[in-house]
Amino acid sequence: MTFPLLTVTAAVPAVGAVLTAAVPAKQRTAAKWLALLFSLATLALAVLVAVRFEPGGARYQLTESHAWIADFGVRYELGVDGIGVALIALTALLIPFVIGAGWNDADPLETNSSRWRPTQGFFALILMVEAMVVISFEATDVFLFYIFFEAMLIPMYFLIGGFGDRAHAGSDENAAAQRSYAAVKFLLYNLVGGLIMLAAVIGLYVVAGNFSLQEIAAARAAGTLDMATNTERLLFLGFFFAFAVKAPLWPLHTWLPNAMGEATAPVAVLITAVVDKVGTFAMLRFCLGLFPEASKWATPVILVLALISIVYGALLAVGQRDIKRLVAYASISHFGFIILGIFAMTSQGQSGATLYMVNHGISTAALMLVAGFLISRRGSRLIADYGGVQKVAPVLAGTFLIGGLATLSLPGLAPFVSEFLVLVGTFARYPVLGAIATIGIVLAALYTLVLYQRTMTGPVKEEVRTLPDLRPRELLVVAPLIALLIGLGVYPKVLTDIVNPAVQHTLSDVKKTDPKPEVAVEAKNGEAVK
Amino acid sequence: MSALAAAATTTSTGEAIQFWVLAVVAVIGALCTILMKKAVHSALCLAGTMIVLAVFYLANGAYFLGVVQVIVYTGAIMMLFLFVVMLVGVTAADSLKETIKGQRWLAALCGLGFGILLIAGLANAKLTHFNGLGRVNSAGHVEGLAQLIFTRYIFAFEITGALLITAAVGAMVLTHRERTERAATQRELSEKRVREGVQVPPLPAPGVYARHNAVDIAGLLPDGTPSELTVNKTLRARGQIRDVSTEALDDLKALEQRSAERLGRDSREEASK
Amino acid sequence: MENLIALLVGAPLLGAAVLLCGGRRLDKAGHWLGTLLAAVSFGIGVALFADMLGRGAEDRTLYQHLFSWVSVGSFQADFAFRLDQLSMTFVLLISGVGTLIHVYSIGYMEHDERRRRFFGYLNLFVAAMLLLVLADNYLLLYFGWEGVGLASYLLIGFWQHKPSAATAAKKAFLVNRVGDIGLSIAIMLMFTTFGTFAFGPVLANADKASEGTLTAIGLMLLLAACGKSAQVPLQSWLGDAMEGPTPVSALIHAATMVTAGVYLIVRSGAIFNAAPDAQLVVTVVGAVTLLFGAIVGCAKDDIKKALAGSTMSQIGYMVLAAGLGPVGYVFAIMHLVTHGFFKAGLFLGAGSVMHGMNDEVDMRKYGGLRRYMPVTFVTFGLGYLAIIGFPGLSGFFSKDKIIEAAFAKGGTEGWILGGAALLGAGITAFYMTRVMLLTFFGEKRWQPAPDADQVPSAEPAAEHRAGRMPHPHESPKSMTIPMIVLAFGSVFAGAFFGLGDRFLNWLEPVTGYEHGNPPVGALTVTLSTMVVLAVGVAIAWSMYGRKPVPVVAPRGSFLTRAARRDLFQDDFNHVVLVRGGEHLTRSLVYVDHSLVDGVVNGTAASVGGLSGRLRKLQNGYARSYAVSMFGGTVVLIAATLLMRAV
Amino acid sequence: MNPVNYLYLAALLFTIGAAGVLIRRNAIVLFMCVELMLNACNLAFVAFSRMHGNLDGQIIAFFTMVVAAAEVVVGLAIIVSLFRTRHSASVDDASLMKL
Repeated sequence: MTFPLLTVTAAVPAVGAVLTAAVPAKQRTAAKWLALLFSLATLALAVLVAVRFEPGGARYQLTESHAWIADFGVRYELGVDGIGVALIALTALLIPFVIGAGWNDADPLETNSSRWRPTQGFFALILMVEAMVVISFEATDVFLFYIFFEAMLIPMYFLIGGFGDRAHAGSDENAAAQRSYAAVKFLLYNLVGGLIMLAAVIGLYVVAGNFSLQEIAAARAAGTLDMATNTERLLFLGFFFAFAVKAPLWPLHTWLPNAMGEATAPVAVLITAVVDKVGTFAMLRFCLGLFPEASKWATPVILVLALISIVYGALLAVGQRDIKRLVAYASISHFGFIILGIFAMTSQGQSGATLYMVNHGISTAALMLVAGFLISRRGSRLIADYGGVQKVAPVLAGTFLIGGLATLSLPGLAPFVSEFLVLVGTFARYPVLGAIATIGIVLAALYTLVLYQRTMTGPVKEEVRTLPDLRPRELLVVAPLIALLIGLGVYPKVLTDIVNPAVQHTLSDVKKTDPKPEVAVEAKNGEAVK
Repeated sequence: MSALAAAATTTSTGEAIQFWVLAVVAVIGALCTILMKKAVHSALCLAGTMIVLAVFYLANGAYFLGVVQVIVYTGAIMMLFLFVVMLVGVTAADSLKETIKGQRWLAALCGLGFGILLIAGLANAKLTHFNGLGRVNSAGHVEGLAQLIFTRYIFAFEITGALLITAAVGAMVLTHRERTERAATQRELSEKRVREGVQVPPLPAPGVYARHNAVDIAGLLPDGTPSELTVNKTLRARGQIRDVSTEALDDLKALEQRSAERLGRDSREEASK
Repeated sequence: MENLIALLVGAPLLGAAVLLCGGRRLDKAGHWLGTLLAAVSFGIGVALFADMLGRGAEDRTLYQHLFSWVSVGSFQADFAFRLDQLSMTFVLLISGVGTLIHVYSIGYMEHDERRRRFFGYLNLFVAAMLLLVLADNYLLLYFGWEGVGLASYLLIGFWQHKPSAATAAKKAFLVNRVGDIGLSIAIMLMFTTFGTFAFGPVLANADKASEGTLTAIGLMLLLAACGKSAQVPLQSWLGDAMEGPTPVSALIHAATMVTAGVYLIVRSGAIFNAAPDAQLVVTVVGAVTLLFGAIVGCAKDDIKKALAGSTMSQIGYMVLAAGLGPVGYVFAIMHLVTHGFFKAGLFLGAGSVMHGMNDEVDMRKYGGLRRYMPVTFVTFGLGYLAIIGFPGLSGFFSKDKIIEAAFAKGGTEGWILGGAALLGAGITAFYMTRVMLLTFFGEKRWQPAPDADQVPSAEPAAEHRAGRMPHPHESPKSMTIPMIVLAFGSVFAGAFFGLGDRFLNWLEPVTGYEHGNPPVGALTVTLSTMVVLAVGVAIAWSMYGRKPVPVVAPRGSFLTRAARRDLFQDDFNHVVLVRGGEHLTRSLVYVDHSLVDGVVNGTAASVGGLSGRLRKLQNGYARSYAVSMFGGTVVLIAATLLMRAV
Repeated sequence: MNPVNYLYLAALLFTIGAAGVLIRRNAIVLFMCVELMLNACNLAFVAFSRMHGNLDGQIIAFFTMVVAAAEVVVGLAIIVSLFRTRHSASVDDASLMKL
């Protein structure tokens, strides 16, 4: 039997979570280091997965399959394609930074409180989320995926509701109320989505007789499994609804600004950079893979919704007064791009969307974590409370600017490549939609630069005058993210090489090919001319 | 016994008379159980009903159960009830005033509906054919029971045994209070009293007002109000304190009235002064 | 040899990385390092140029392929450079003028505590600009395009503590982003049309695509060019961009970056050649902008803003020329290069004047400076003569050709465009003479420096000089030497390029050339230009040279007031875009909160209300629960019986 | 007389017991009512035994008695300890389940 690499990759953070939770109350620092150690171990395993994965090989690799609930055809089936590898790498990569950034966020305010162990809980929950996200990216059994897709909500709920941002404008009580409102809203939205999906999962079992993604997709392709058109559409909608809530797509987005605003910055990163990616990932893997015809049927509506998300999210970001909510709305706009790319059904669009998931994760993490450092210094999330930070904390301002520039997709930084691919992929099939989506790039510049201008430039505000610059720990968290943004912006090939074959498989699922250019050109580039 | 064995749809006249008489007694007993104000009376009424039921068991051929009903149920369990009633207060009369809004109406409605439905169900069930116990009791009634208990129901029997033991232990655990520290000596107690300074001398005696010298009557303070301290803690907890303070105050007022009359003064004048 | 191309970009990029990440310990030597690396880039450029001259006209184009950048399906973007005569011209201009301005900045920024960072940004700009002109495909060009945008953003907002600077930087970036929409859509159109967006295949096959598609691509490229080159209707950012330090205005907002739009149009000549409608729009935009910029330049009292208006106008000339097709491409680039010299020189001169005048920018508070700043006066004066097209100097050769080519367009269009260009030449002469007279001639109108916090665009050193009268003095050597070098360029570049068609022969293999025949004869055009020029100078002299100039600007005519306000362009933007946008976002925030969220919250509230009522059943009394259980039993039994009965 | 009358009697007693549970507040009386219900069931079982002609009904009734005994023991112990801590035998006082 081969080494179950995927299982181990998911299990290591889970074990880490248990061990971290078990650390005695007084040994907070030990818990932090333990959590960091386990997240780094997961990263090492994720790298191993990426190395062992052969881009040109079979669609799903490193597969594991064991009977689980035999009566219902549920199997413990794992396997990764290029998209999964990229997202597992992203997850494993970001968690150490999340832990590093949240190093002191969950320390109890009274140092002598011995019974209550928030620090241990915080890091254990983060690792728990990581384990569940990783296994969601690995599962090729619909039921297995569903379980972890839903179970993720529990640790997330506690992370949002239990460990709020200490920088809150109002009183402590008000903050607690806001926080629990945000946590409940997050839970309810996602639970409703999940319940509808559960119905669809059961429906799928009734129709197909098992839960195996590969078997069903193969049967669909071979024509041995016929679904009535309406059945397929209903099932598709059931799945899509859950993913659209998670992603989130307009108009199911309102939970995200609350959740990201009230959670601590590292948890906000966890939500938008990691957990939400499960939604868009699942659209690619499950919606398109299981219901190709219905996906094509729903494409126009979804594309329009994605377009609305892009413009609407960006416009709302412009109107925000709270830094974290601004980033949340910006994320909604970006998720619009991702969904647009997925449903454009071109190789550029889908590769771009996959890259976008990874790049958005990194860029939002950079921006949000720096914003978090800033907020924790001043104790306020309101943009109006800042001004002239650049003068007192140039390094912080510089990293914030780079995070912002990544958010507005400046060429040379990673998100540009993905955003442009999405736009090109959309434009190739739907020129009008692609052209409208470019409005998003202007609006992105608007909200990012307005944010930067109001917080970082101008005369130094009195309360800002004493803010310290980034500390070594914080710089250590941000610097690698920025290096990654630049690295992936200049050399995205490391990702595209892995992702492209998987996207080709997905496109063949829905039986779509790229549109052909109007004019056939022989010479491909300058070298040929020479 | 042969009469029982032969009985298919009807019973003997004797049994019929016995049924109608005792059934009335049983129902009255049951009603009294739920309607009596004092728990002791309820318990006694219930015991009565149970004895009636024992007779019915016997009439139905369940001799063993009938005897067990009398000895175990009526004898042991009802005695347990009485003990507990005495422990928590014989006279603790239960106020029959309902406190939950609509509870009594709902209870009556549900009870009525339930009864009607049950009886209607029975009436619909067409239970007319009675086989009687003649055949199964042929090898002896108790032996027959024993054979079933120790064969088919052996596991249930064993488990009920375990249940009984658990119940016995459980009751002990629930009611037993372990003494975890050494009992304080009298010296320590008196020292503690002095240290705390709440009540240094012995507690005042009850019923200091001469007319009511009884342990359940609170002694009156000079202003005529009763002092809680004078009554035993347990009685206080049970609410079995008789309050004579209002009487005493009335008496006081009457006394003053009379003395005022005697002295020919207006009591109001006195008061205004 | 082609392996050196990457070093052209690499050297300043390395400088930027080292200076920006290096931290305080580089404060002492940072400016030297930045200047050195810019000079290295220039040196490599010269070496490549020499090598290129050594080869025949056909195989002068060099390629360097570094690695595949983005590769998804048929979407292939390589990190590849192309060095031909056109990019060579730009490389020399950028690295040459860039190096000079680095040198100038050593002196100009001496007192700024963040000088190291300034040089880092300058290096970043040079690297990005070189990437822009060296790219072998449109996507890589886009990379450089946005890179210079970023550098421009950082440099305009260099004095970030001034809200006006921060706002100007943001505005510049945003307006450019609007232009970027054009560039991205153009690239997408190329991809869907040709399946590629590398220069070679696209330009070679341009005529195979339908004219409609090509017109669309052309218009989108024009939109991009409008953004970057400050052409109408996206010109509004350039005036505000003068908030940046003066060397930045000279390098980025006069000599190099703003001309990127012209480069883009000339580079995409094959596309425009096949799309006459797009070309016509280009010429119209150019003509409108050249008049617009000139008019605005006439009314501004801020010396840098007057020069900014002039820049806009001169780029208008270039765009006009580029829109004329092969007739004008070469002249567009030629004017671009000569403009690079004299406009950079003029800006550096303006910087030198400000340096000596307590950073005062209002020309009405200058006057009579020629005796106090002789070097500045001479170099500025030569630049002035060059820009108005004084015969024999640079501007004369390049601008004259453009006017000629405009007339040569033929028909009514030719007359209109040519007339506009001619009129523009006259206005140019007027406003530049005005600048000259206000600054260097007349009586002294110096004012004590206002308090630092009231200075509208004060540079940091102003804090030390508040309240004192200015003591004009010549600037240090590090500043005057670049000015002298640029003055040389202003004087001789035109003649060098123009005589014997040197420049034409050099660029023709890349851009193509057709000789245009103006309807009136070249000499007539030249002579009429001279006349118009003389008229412009005369009017300016009569207004500002003969009589004293008021320190406070008179109210002026409606046209003057309109020109001072950039012909109400900003007001329009403010009312329509900014206000409208604010209302839109505010109402959307409201909609999101009350409508989108409201539907969900309403559902939640009604469920909550219902459960609040149901909750009263849970009163905590065991007997109450017992009743419900009993009631439930009754219902169950009833149901069972009913079912059996049925 | 038809022996089915025993069943009617059992139903009646059961209903009376159930109503008692619902309206009485004294925990001891409440327990007595539960006993009444159990006894009513026993009566029904015995009657069924006679009806079917086998002893299983009686055995079930026997088990019921045993379980009832155990229940009473534990229940009364709970009442006693409750009374000790709360000084009341009313079930309404133990309403901590309310929010």
